Amino acid sequence: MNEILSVDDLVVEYNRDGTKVRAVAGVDLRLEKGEILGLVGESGCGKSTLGKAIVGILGAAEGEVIFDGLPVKKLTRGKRPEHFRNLQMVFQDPYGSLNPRRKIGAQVIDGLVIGGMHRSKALARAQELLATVGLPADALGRFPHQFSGGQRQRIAIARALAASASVLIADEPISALDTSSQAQVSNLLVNLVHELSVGMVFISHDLSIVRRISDRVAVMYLGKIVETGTVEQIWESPAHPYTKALIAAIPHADGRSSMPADLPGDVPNPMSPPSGCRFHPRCPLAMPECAVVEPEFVTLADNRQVACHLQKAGQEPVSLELIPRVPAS
Amino acid sequence: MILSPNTRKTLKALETPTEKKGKGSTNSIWRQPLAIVGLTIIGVWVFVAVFAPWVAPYDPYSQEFDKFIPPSAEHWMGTDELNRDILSRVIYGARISLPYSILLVVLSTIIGTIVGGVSGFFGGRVDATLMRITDMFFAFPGIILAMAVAAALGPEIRNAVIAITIVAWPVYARLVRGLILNSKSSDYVTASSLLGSSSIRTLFVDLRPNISGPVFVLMALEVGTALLLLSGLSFLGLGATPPSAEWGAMVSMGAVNFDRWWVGLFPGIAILTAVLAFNFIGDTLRDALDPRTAKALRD
Amino acid sequence: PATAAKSSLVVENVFQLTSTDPARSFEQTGNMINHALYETLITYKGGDASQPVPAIASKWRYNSNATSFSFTIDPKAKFSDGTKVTSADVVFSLNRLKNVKGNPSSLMDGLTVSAPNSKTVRIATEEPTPQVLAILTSPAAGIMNAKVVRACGGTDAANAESADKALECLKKKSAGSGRYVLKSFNLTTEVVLDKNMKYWDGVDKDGYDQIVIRNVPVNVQRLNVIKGASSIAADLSPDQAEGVGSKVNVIEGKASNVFFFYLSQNPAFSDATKFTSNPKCIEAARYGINYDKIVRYAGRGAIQAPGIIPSFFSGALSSKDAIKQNTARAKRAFDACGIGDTPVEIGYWGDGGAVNGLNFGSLAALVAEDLQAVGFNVSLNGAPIAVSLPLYRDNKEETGLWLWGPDWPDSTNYTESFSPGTKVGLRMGWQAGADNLIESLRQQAAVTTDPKKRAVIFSRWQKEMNKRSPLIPLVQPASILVADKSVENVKDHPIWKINLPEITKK
Amino acid sequence: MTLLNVSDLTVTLATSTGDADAVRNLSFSLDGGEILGIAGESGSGKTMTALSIMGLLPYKGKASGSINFDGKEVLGSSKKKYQHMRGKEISMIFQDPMTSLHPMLTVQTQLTEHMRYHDKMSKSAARESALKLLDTVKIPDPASALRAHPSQFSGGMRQRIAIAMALACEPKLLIADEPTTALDVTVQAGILRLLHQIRDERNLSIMIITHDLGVLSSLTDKILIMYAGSEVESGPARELLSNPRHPYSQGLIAALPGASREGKFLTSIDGMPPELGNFPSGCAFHPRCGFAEDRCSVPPIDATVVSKGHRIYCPVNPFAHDRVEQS
Amino acid sequence: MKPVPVLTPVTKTLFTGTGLTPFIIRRLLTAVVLILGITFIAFSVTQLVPGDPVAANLGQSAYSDPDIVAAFKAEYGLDQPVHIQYITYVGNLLQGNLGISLSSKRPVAEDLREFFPATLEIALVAVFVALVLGVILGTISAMTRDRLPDQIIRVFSLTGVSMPVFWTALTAFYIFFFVLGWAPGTGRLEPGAEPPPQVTGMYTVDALLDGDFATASQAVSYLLLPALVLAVFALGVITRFTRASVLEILGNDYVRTARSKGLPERVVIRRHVLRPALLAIITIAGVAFASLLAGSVLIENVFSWPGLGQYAYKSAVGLDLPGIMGVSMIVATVFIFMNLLVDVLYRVIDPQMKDSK
Ligand SMILES: Nc1ncnc2c1ncn2[C@@H]1O[C@H](COP(=O)(O)OP(=O)(O)OP(=O)(O)O)[C@@H](O)[C@H]1O
Ligand SMILES: Nc1ncnc2c1ncn2[C@@H]1O[C@H](COP(=O)(O)OP(=O)(O)OP(=O)(O)O)[C@@H](O)[C@H]1O
Ligand SMILES: [Mg+2]
Ligand SMILES: [Mg+2]
Repeated sequence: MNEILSVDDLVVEYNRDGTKVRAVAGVDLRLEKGEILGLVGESGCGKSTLGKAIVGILGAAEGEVIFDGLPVKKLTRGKRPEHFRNLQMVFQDPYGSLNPRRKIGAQVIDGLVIGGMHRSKALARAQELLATVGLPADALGRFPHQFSGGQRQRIAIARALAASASVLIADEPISALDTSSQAQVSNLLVNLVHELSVGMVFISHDLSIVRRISDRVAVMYLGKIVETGTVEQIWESPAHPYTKALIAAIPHADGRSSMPADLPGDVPNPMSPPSGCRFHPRCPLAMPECAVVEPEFVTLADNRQVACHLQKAGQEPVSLELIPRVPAS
Repeated sequence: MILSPNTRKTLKALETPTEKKGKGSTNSIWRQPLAIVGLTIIGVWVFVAVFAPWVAPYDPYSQEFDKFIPPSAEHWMGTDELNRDILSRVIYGARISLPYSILLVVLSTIIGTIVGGVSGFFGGRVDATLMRITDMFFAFPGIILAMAVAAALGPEIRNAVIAITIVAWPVYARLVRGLILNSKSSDYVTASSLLGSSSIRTLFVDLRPNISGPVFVLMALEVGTALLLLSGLSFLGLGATPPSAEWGAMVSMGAVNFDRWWVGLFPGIAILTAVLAFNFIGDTLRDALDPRTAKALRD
Repeated sequence: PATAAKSSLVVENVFQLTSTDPARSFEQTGNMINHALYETLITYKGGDASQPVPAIASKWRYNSNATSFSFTIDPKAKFSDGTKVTSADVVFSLNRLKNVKGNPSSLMDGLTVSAPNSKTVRIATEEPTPQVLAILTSPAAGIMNAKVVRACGGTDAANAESADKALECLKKKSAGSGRYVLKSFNLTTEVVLDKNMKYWDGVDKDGYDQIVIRNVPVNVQRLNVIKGASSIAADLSPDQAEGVGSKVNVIEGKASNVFFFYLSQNPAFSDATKFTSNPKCIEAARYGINYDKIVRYAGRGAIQAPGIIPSFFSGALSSKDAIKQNTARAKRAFDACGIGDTPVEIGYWGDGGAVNGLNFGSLAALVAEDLQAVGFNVSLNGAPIAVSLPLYRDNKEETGLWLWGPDWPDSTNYTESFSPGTKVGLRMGWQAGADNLIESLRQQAAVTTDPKKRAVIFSRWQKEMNKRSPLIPLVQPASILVADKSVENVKDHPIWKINLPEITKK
Repeated sequence: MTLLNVSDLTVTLATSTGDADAVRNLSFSLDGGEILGIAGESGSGKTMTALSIMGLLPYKGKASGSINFDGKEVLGSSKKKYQHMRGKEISMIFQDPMTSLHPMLTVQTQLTEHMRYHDKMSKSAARESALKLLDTVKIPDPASALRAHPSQFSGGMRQRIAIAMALACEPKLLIADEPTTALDVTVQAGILRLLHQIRDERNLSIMIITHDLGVLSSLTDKILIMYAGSEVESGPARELLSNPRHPYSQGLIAALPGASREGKFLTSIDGMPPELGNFPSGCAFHPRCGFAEDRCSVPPIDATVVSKGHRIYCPVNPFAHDRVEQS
Repeated sequence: MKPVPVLTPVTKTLFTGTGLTPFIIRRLLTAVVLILGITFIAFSVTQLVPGDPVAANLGQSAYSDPDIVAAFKAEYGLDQPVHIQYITYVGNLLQGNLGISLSSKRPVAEDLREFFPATLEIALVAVFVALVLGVILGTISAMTRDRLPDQIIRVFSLTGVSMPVFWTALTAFYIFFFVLGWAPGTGRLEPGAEPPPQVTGMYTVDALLDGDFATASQAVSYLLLPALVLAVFALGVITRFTRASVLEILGNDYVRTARSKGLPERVVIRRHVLRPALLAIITIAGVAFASLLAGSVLIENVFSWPGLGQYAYKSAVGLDLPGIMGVSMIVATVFIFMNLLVDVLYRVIDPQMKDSK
């Protein structure tokens, strides 16, 4: 079996002035080696929280994350167990993810030196890594501020690779970058996944990029996964109204000047999630029962999973185009 | 939040005056006129302190002249009530005021950094407890505690230093704690612990270089404050003991002799210039820091 | 608020004040004020401190061996509320002084007061006590209106120390027979006195309607009196009195304070004191000090103290008896002493305070320089009074620099305080039996009543002291008053500093 | 009718290494009721162009050339004139709705203060029109929204409030600097619709700045593409997007993830945009351009008109034939 | 044994809730803990002392009388073991009893009631003057960043904070009183003038309450010079802080928004910049105020100003433990409550505070 990471019924809570906020409210995910899983959803729906919980930056309130056969523990003050050094994360902000006061070299070899490698050997390896991510060798001796955002992101990736990552959680790794850098960095990531057979969770709010590079997609809404499936399934025939809305909102630069469709309303506050289906207040297809009963996360006939009352376990997905609109109560 | 990198840069540029776009290099700071003036003055004082025996025209303790000679060719700053040459005393005063102010700042920095470091590093209850204690000392009126301690232990500049240290360290503790908390949650520290470095390593490898800059600036700013406090205590008779040529004590001698204006004026100017110089430097350095840490320094 | 119509005398000094209760107050400012509020049985005139003159007592007598004194109260004498002064008031006041156990209570040591009749007061002592007259001039021995004080919760009973509650009340009003009555009292800012319009000996038209005594630092006193913002500045040093201009008078007197240096005789105390108790070390110090320099520092009007007794008291030495600096002799003695470079500390009152314009720190610096020149390895160890005074009192200083002001204006105050085994003697570690000659001179002085004989004994005592005691008198500074030209009859007095009740306006 | 005519605009900024031109010889125009999109990568000078029209250049920034608005030259106007023009005739909304509204002032204050200043409205009249505005931008419950502080709204709502503020004095031109970059796609769609609708209702001209060509596609009539402070290509939206002629525009469009569906790799332009102060001479894109020839580095680079209203600044013009083939 | 619930639900929300009242309650509780801690520090420090308060406060002869010494010690509890002394002190403190001063022999509370208002009066005036001038100068400085006015103001304000206040006091007094004759002299009122009936203890206020304008104006003329000397320091601090705050706020997007709406610059500054800046400035003013209370130690003697500073000095030098504790506590309390007040203000004025961490 190729499965390297599995997330089971994971719940992550924040403490906000003494009350608990469930930012991730029961999530199941699987990731295989060499696979890119795209995780999409609107801002505030818990993508980063999930990503951080997977690598252990945040602790799980319930459920667990199994990486390569062992449950991931929350980071403590002590050294992280060797085993989990292969589980790494790339952050969104290229300006915050490198220490402004340390040379690139020192930061890249961290993973090697901590792993016990000798410094000089580590430096040599770091040069290779930098070459892998397409940076000149003399970058080792420079400071982060001498690099552009895209270059920094490459450095951050090199740093993760130094720890011989087998799973990368990439939290919006390209959203802070320029159009041309975006393409460069995303190509680099795709390349690494293929060549090193790394598993990657690619978190993004941009469905179109996710569609391009992922193998499978998980759509998240307010702390829950509402749909997962292959890119084609999700893109061609979304089974959840939220997925459909996300796709419809993407503008196309094809000069056809068709307006993207908006999804009115905002992601609700996770402190008081709506009853029943969390999406129902914004769902154009909501039915009365949606406000009461929480839909189960079921596997459809085409092997995709979805949590919507319109879809029934084991059956072919119902095309949302065909559903008549029922006003929500 | 998604900001395009350049807008980010632009915002930063707008946020902060142009003077420090020198890409983090401290070189540009020394092009600031205030800093140059400050450095020059400090340089002069340090020189004077180090070479006092050669610079000073007379022995600062020698009581061989006349009483209260006004400034003249032989005695540029006149003489005091014990017939001593004031210029020589002002010069030798630099040997007391400067080193002790710096000592005070260094001591406070050490204590404050340890407390703030432990507090920020361990967080939770340790943090809460240490910060409460820090608050107590912070709220404590420094000069009053210093007076009590100095009165109790006997006025001696060493005791004054101890006394003021007791109330001066909380500033550093707060700053260091804030900086640690700030960077502790930063992505690069998280990344580092994901790579397997323990927090202790993180503290020394990742956090230390980010803390030392602002702490250094604070130290520069606090040397002036320390000098003022120390000379204030000496002015009250609770700092340096006679016959040492401490500036504050000399001002208090001058205070008794208002019409012999030179007795108090020159030591007063000595204090003013030294403090001013440190403030010039500290202020420029602070402006040169990036705005977030500069804010941490101000609060 | 406006006090325009009233004539007002503004006296500025640095407050040494705890209250205006005579039985409890023994500090200079308190003495000055109480002298105006409370009359004593007898007193001195002007700046004199040797010839008692009548006050409440119009006549007095005493026996030849000075053990029994009797005073006749002036029949005219009345308190400010109009009641007559009786011998009962006197007995009450003096017993209260004794029993309240305030700072001045030791004045009454060995004295028994009685009132054979309403006009006569008798004071008996067990041993001859010629200084009784001097003691009775002390403002602490001010006569209080017993009725008023009792109404305030005061008592003269043996348990007065805890039973007497008159302190607060006496901060609000006075209960004396003086030329002034208390108007308002503030411990830190000012005390205001009003003219006693019913003064029994006739109200002086030229006296001021009001006296304001303010607490003002010395340097500001100087500016104020020059500017005419005050009438009298009490604490200026001779240096500060220089160049005050023509709008003011400078009244110069001799301070009753004598500054001295001593070396502790208690060899048990520490390494250094082992040597300081060596006579050779004392000699080295005595002849090593440059007295002229110190006198110069003390400024115009100051003199070297040839002995510990100030110049205006009986038996005071003259300047030719004074020790002269002799560096060679000092160095020889130093070598003989063997102290080498054992560090010695000089203790003193060191928080910047000054008396008669002399700063202890500066004085100590002067002495230290001379001692260093001789070879001593001295360091200065001044401290605020709270720290330094107990060290001095408990004989824990190796050497010390202090001053002595008389408790009562009589030379016996010195023989009784500085001889071996006495108060200051012990502070210097000078135990009883340490010097038989000096101790016997002390005893003779105590019982001798003849003024001439007394003077001889006092001067002899001092000369012996200068030879063998650990005490080195340094300087008797000048005491300066700077007063506005419009103020007349101002005199500097060794006990109460300013003769407030006698001052008049032009 | 031309509302805004910018010609030869150059913006000079003070940087640590001396003055540098962030915008260079830029010319474009905008008709009444037209929507112009300006696109380009970071640092290409889009924002500086907008700010120079508003007279709000950063500290020590200078603009030269000519900006003609509604028949009047505005560049070099007095402070007063700019003040009267800003908010009243030209208004602007900014990228980040989280920071561009004042956190401590109520929505009402922020929405009405310039109405009261420019139009000398009474408090109640201003309030009335504020209510209407909030309704226009589809804020639910405008009355209570007026009393609220910005922090009580989500990003999308805040951007709508910002648009309402911009519309308050019925300006002729609205400059929107990356109005949706900080927002979710779902919210972005709503804002784009709103802008479109406002234009139609009010015959307002809009200048929208973005680096997302997708945004422009649905909304704009005309597009201007900038690189390193200069125009590289401009033309009617539909034509430019379907038929980009400058190698840079080509690259930008090809780099969009939605552009081709083949494979996981995106087409990318090699290299990085140049830093301000280090712009290559001639066509600034030439070091990254696959078609570059020697003459590309020699200024001046002249405009080539490829069709009506569509011009490029490329001496090589490598796609000249594509157009013929495609049409 | 059944666990006793420590907090009932209602009080629980009072302590842990997010509203203003629970916040204030929590902060007040912390303040109490802080103040107790401060007494402990003061107490410990004064216990380290080799000096002897008895000696400092008894006369020569009384000191040599063991009975008197014992009685004195008993009266002030100095014969008790140290920890008992402290517990007694705290016990009394909780009843509002600060003990009896060794030097003035009065209840410390009474002493403070007399001395504190005098210092409060000059400190308040000083902070007010510094605040008004500092905000104006700081704003000008920020607006003219790096140009001449800015440079001048910066040097000026740095000089202000660099001046040894005791020296400034001496010099100012000499010049304004002695040379120029503008200042009336030392003290709070003319010699012998009767102070107004005590209400607040601040003469100006009390005189006004009493309707006595002559005394009020006299009081003002006397307090002006010491207050201005104190203000010099605070002015420097506030000016520099204002400059930095205004600069920082000027860089905010919302200021650009305000300008883009065509508001006149003064409205932008007043409404959009100064308002948020003021919050930060008030914080600093609060802290500066507390430090002025302590700083007055250095100048009160020069002006014969019968305030907390002189009292503090006397207590310290006299090792008057209750006095030192009293002064420390009152200054610390002011400091803590200034901070509390500022935090509450923040919450009230700035609804965003909670959202932006
Ligand atoms: N440290 C925190 N404390 C409390 N709540 C938090 C914290 N971090 C995030 N949240 C809340 O948890 C929820 C999920 O946040 P998260 O950052 O995981 O969302 P996201 O999907 O990554 O959003 P974005 O696209 O903006 O990055 C949000 O409601 C957020 O407000
Ligand atoms: N205040 C300033 N001082 C100096 N240089 C500045 C300043 N503001 C912006 N710049 C520089 O000017 C150039 C143009 O900036 P501008 O903000 O116009 O770019 P942009 O196209 O809007 O980019 P983005 O897409 O990131 O918003 C950039 O290189 C930027 O770094
Ligand atoms: Mg996120
Ligand atoms: Mg921009």
